[in-house]
Amino acid sequence: MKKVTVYVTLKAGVLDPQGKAIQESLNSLGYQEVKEARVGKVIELTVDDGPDLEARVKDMCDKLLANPVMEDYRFRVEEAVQA
Amino acid sequence: MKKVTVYVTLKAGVLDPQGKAIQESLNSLGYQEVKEARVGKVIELTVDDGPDLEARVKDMCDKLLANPVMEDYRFRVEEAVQA
Amino acid sequence: MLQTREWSPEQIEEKKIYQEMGLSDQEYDMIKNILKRRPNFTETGIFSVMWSEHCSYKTSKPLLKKFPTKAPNVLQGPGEGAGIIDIGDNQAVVFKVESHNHPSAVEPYQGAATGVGGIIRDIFSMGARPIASMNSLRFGNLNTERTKYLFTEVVNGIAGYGNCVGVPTVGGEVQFDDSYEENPLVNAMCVGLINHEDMQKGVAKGIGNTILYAGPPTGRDGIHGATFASDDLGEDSAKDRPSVQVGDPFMEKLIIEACLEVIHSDALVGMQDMGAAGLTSSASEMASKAGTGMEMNLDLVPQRELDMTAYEMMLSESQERMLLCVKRGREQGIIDVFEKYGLNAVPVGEVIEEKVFRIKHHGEVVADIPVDPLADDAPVYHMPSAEAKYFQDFQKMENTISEVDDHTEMLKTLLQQPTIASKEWVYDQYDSMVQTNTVVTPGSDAAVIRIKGHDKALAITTDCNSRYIYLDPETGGKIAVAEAARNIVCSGAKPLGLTDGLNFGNPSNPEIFWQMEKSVEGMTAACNALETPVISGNVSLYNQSKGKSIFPTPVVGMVGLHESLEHITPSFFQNAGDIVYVIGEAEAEFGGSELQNVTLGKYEGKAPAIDLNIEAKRQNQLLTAIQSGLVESAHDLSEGGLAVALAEGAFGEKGLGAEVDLSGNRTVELFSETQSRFVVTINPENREDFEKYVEDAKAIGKVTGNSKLQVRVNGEETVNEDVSELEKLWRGAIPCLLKSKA
Amino acid sequence: MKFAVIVFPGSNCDRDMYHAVKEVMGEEAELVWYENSNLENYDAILLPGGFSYGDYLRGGAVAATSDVMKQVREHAQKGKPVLGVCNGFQVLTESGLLPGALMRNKNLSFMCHQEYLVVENNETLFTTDYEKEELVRFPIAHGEGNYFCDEETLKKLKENNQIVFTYENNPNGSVADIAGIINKEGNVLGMMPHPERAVEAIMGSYDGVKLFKAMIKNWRQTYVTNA
Ligand SMILES: Nc1ncnc2c1ncn2[C@@H]1O[C@H](COP(=O)(O)OP(=O)(O)O)[C@@H](O)[C@H]1O
Ligand SMILES: [Mg+2]
Repeated sequence: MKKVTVYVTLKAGVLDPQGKAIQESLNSLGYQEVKEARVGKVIELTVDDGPDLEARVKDMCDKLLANPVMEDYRFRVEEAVQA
Repeated sequence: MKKVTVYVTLKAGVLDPQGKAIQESLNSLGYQEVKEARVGKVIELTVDDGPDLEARVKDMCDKLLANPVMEDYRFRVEEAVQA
Repeated sequence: MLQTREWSPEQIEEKKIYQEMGLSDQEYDMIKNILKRRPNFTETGIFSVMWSEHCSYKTSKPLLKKFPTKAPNVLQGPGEGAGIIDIGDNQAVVFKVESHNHPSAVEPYQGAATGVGGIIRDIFSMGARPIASMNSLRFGNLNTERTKYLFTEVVNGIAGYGNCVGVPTVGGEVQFDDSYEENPLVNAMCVGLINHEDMQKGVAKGIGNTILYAGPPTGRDGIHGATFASDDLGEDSAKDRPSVQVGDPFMEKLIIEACLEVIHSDALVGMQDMGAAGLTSSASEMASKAGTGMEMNLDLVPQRELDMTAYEMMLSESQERMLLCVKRGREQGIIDVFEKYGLNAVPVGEVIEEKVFRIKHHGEVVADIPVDPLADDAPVYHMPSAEAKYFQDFQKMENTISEVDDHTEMLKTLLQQPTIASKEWVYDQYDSMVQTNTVVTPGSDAAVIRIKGHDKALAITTDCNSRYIYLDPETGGKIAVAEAARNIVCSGAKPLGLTDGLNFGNPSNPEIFWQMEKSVEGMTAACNALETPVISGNVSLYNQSKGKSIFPTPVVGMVGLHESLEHITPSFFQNAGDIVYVIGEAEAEFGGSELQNVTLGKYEGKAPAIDLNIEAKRQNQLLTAIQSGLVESAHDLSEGGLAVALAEGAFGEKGLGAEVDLSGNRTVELFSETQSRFVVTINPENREDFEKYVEDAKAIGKVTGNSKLQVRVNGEETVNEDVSELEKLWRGAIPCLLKSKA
Repeated sequence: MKFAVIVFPGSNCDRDMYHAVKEVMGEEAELVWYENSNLENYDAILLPGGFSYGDYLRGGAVAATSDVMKQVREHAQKGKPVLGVCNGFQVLTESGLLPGALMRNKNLSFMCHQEYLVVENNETLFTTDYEKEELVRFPIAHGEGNYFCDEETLKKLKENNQIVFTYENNPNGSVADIAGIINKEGNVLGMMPHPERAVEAIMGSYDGVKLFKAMIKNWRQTYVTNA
């Protein structure tokens, strides 16, 4: 069993209205030090190990988990901790 | 300048319909090895450095970025890379 | 990616860089003539977007001239952000349709969302409060993962944007056909309500007045969007992707409120949204309409990204931005209103006497272009037109009747065709009720929006059966307008006028141009016969991929007026015991019908015929009957014919059914798509009066309380099924197709 | 009775709420912009639906941190009525005035249609005009209406009779079919369905009238008749 953590973030230059709203809200709560906020997704997969795991995860990202038009992704594979 | 990455995930035990939908889609695309998927948020903050940075980020999470009823969070602070 | 490296004027000419931007050799020469020199990179970009089909209508203009656009109640015809029609009590209705096809093919969620945002801006920039949205969608058949993805994401995008801005999405249409597989159509319509004195124009009048930029900063979003929308969707469209615009409905909501507050200030001279071609088109059009010039300093334009060039800023299609012309010295009052909503409004230029569009950046003049040639004198092309070969073949075909063994089974099959099936899966995702005016929510012939404080309401619909238009563009064009009017009339309203979204293939193909020409002629004839002027519209060409053109799809968005709330008429049966009438006789007309598609798997032959005089007569008579309080329910016959119309009449919360006797050919009686027909239910008490008003009405049976649909033809039982069973199939079809694996 | 309808940036049912209390119920009402407001002179506070701050991050999360919510809290502490509908309910849970949280609908889609609700508690100042277990029809229109709380909180909600409305056919996955809950003190009600959209027959339902009527009647009894 592996745990795969996929990080999906907006490409540079793509408008992130959500991030902007969060930044402004943090500023108005008194956290003036926050200059920018950008929001992405983390997707944690629990996956049966197998050959080509990395290549298959890459495929999953390209096909489903990230939107290539607007998003970049990266991922990390580790041993799944038994619950 | 620091880059703070905040990870907000659903508490264990809280149902994650979005994660479930992703798992099912991956399975039906042929990725049978995926046994579970859970979706969370990554919030990347660009922050002016200052004393108590960590404490202040923790405050931000408690006050706004995560909802303690259903979410957990953790964060990481690093040097911001100059663009 | 388009080169954003700045070529010199000489290089632009030598290397024909202008071609990459979509300008022809001849157009480039015209530009040199206008400027009396070579255009620089920024200027070439400005011309290329302004002269794109999307902004200039260079190939469709000669056709658009044919539409009737005037009537005593038309306060604003084509030419502004949206058209306006008087509805009495010092009020008027404002509406327009806009396409967002190509952006939606590339990024369906954002493409559809920004389409909704754009058309809403067109409405409130006229000074009107947006009160309802509609959407007209076309996709391939729901049997590929890609099509399901496009469909799902487009609907999500419309919902995501429309729900957040608080404009109810009250209806629309979705049809599925192979020809749209790679090139879905996403047309959005918005309707606004205005008091006469609040009408705004997009003009930059008054020499020395200030030009204010309002809204979020400019980024590199959608650069060359307008040119892109005017080009074939090729294999390599994917690489245009980083230019995708992202919508921020929250921002739009704030802009709406700020703009609707600002219109009450006498400091405001004119206002226009930055739509296609952003700053370039809004600024040059505002100057052109006012007969003035404009000077703008790009250093003052709020910017989201670093080191943006003049070219990028002028062509950016960042969303939710407005351009205002404000009296000099009165800026602060306007700026304060925007600030209340947390929005930026900054002076970026002024109105000048010299009729030029002059742009400065970093202290240099980076563009200096005469206004009128840019905005109004775009080249106009009279494209060659040729009657399509397929049409000639179809016209030679005889009308035939498909073999149907089991008419109940066929009815079930038809009810599950995605084009006929319930669209609840779509509209349940739209907030159709916000603003608490939606008296008739999605699912009926037309949506009905009451007007608070008055005994009146508006009916709204979008329609276009592109199969008929493909078979016979002229007849199909007539039908599209007539069908929209039928829907308005069934709801109890008088049609006021329409907006059109002309979606076609590549106009340089003479057969495609012929389709455009003929459908516009057909629509024009129907507009004249039904007295519905065209007050606004949009053109989207080059809708094709891999060389295959879409079915010609001139979407009609029509608005009607209920002169009293009492006239609002449901499309569902109301009471057991009411008499069921059908208006008009069925002929053996199956060209382009749903039955033809089911039995043959293609569309061919002649489109159903339409006689506009009969159409007008029936509509007028039915409306009079409704206004006289004689009608319990009314529904027009469309795809699937009488059988489908009867079934749909029985769907509803009342648990009713119908028992009907017909005579003639069973298949024709049940499934023919002969035009100008209606199913109407009448309280038996009103029988005589109704028959006096509506000449062509024939009683065929009655509404029953037993929730069964029973049809006898020539005395023989032909359909007998529980309404709940039919309804289950009809409701379940689209969710089921979406779930099933391709 | 004087109502304040709080308008946050992005509220979009504010005018509907105003229309319901002012034009349909005939009471005094004002739209109150969230900034620089003073709520002291209002008898009841209405938090309308919509997408405050775009519902970015989580529905109601940003609005919950605004200054005006401090005043809403004070108002509530005085025992005066507060009603949060849809986004207003989200603001109430996010600000801790009501327990639990509203998550994305189970099917992940926004949904808008009429739903039947069961009146579980007709003893609150908002519901005395309903029968217990009366079936009422209100529109819903939300993407994040899936009420969530932990077991312990649910137990307390039940013990204190804080569950006011439940769905007859749970559309969104809410715990225990919850459509609306009240605070322990009984003066802060949050609900996802829209009573303000159900106050005129022409709009398809007027079951919401009783809710506003009860608020008005109960307020008069406490503050006018007994004063
Ligand atoms: N097919 C059409 N029929 C009638 N009017 C049209 C049509 N297409 C465009 N127009 C009118 O031309 C004007 C310019 O349209 P358009 O460029 O789409 O507006 P915008 O600049 O707001 O995007 C509008 O008034 C529009 O109503
Ligand atoms: Mg416009």
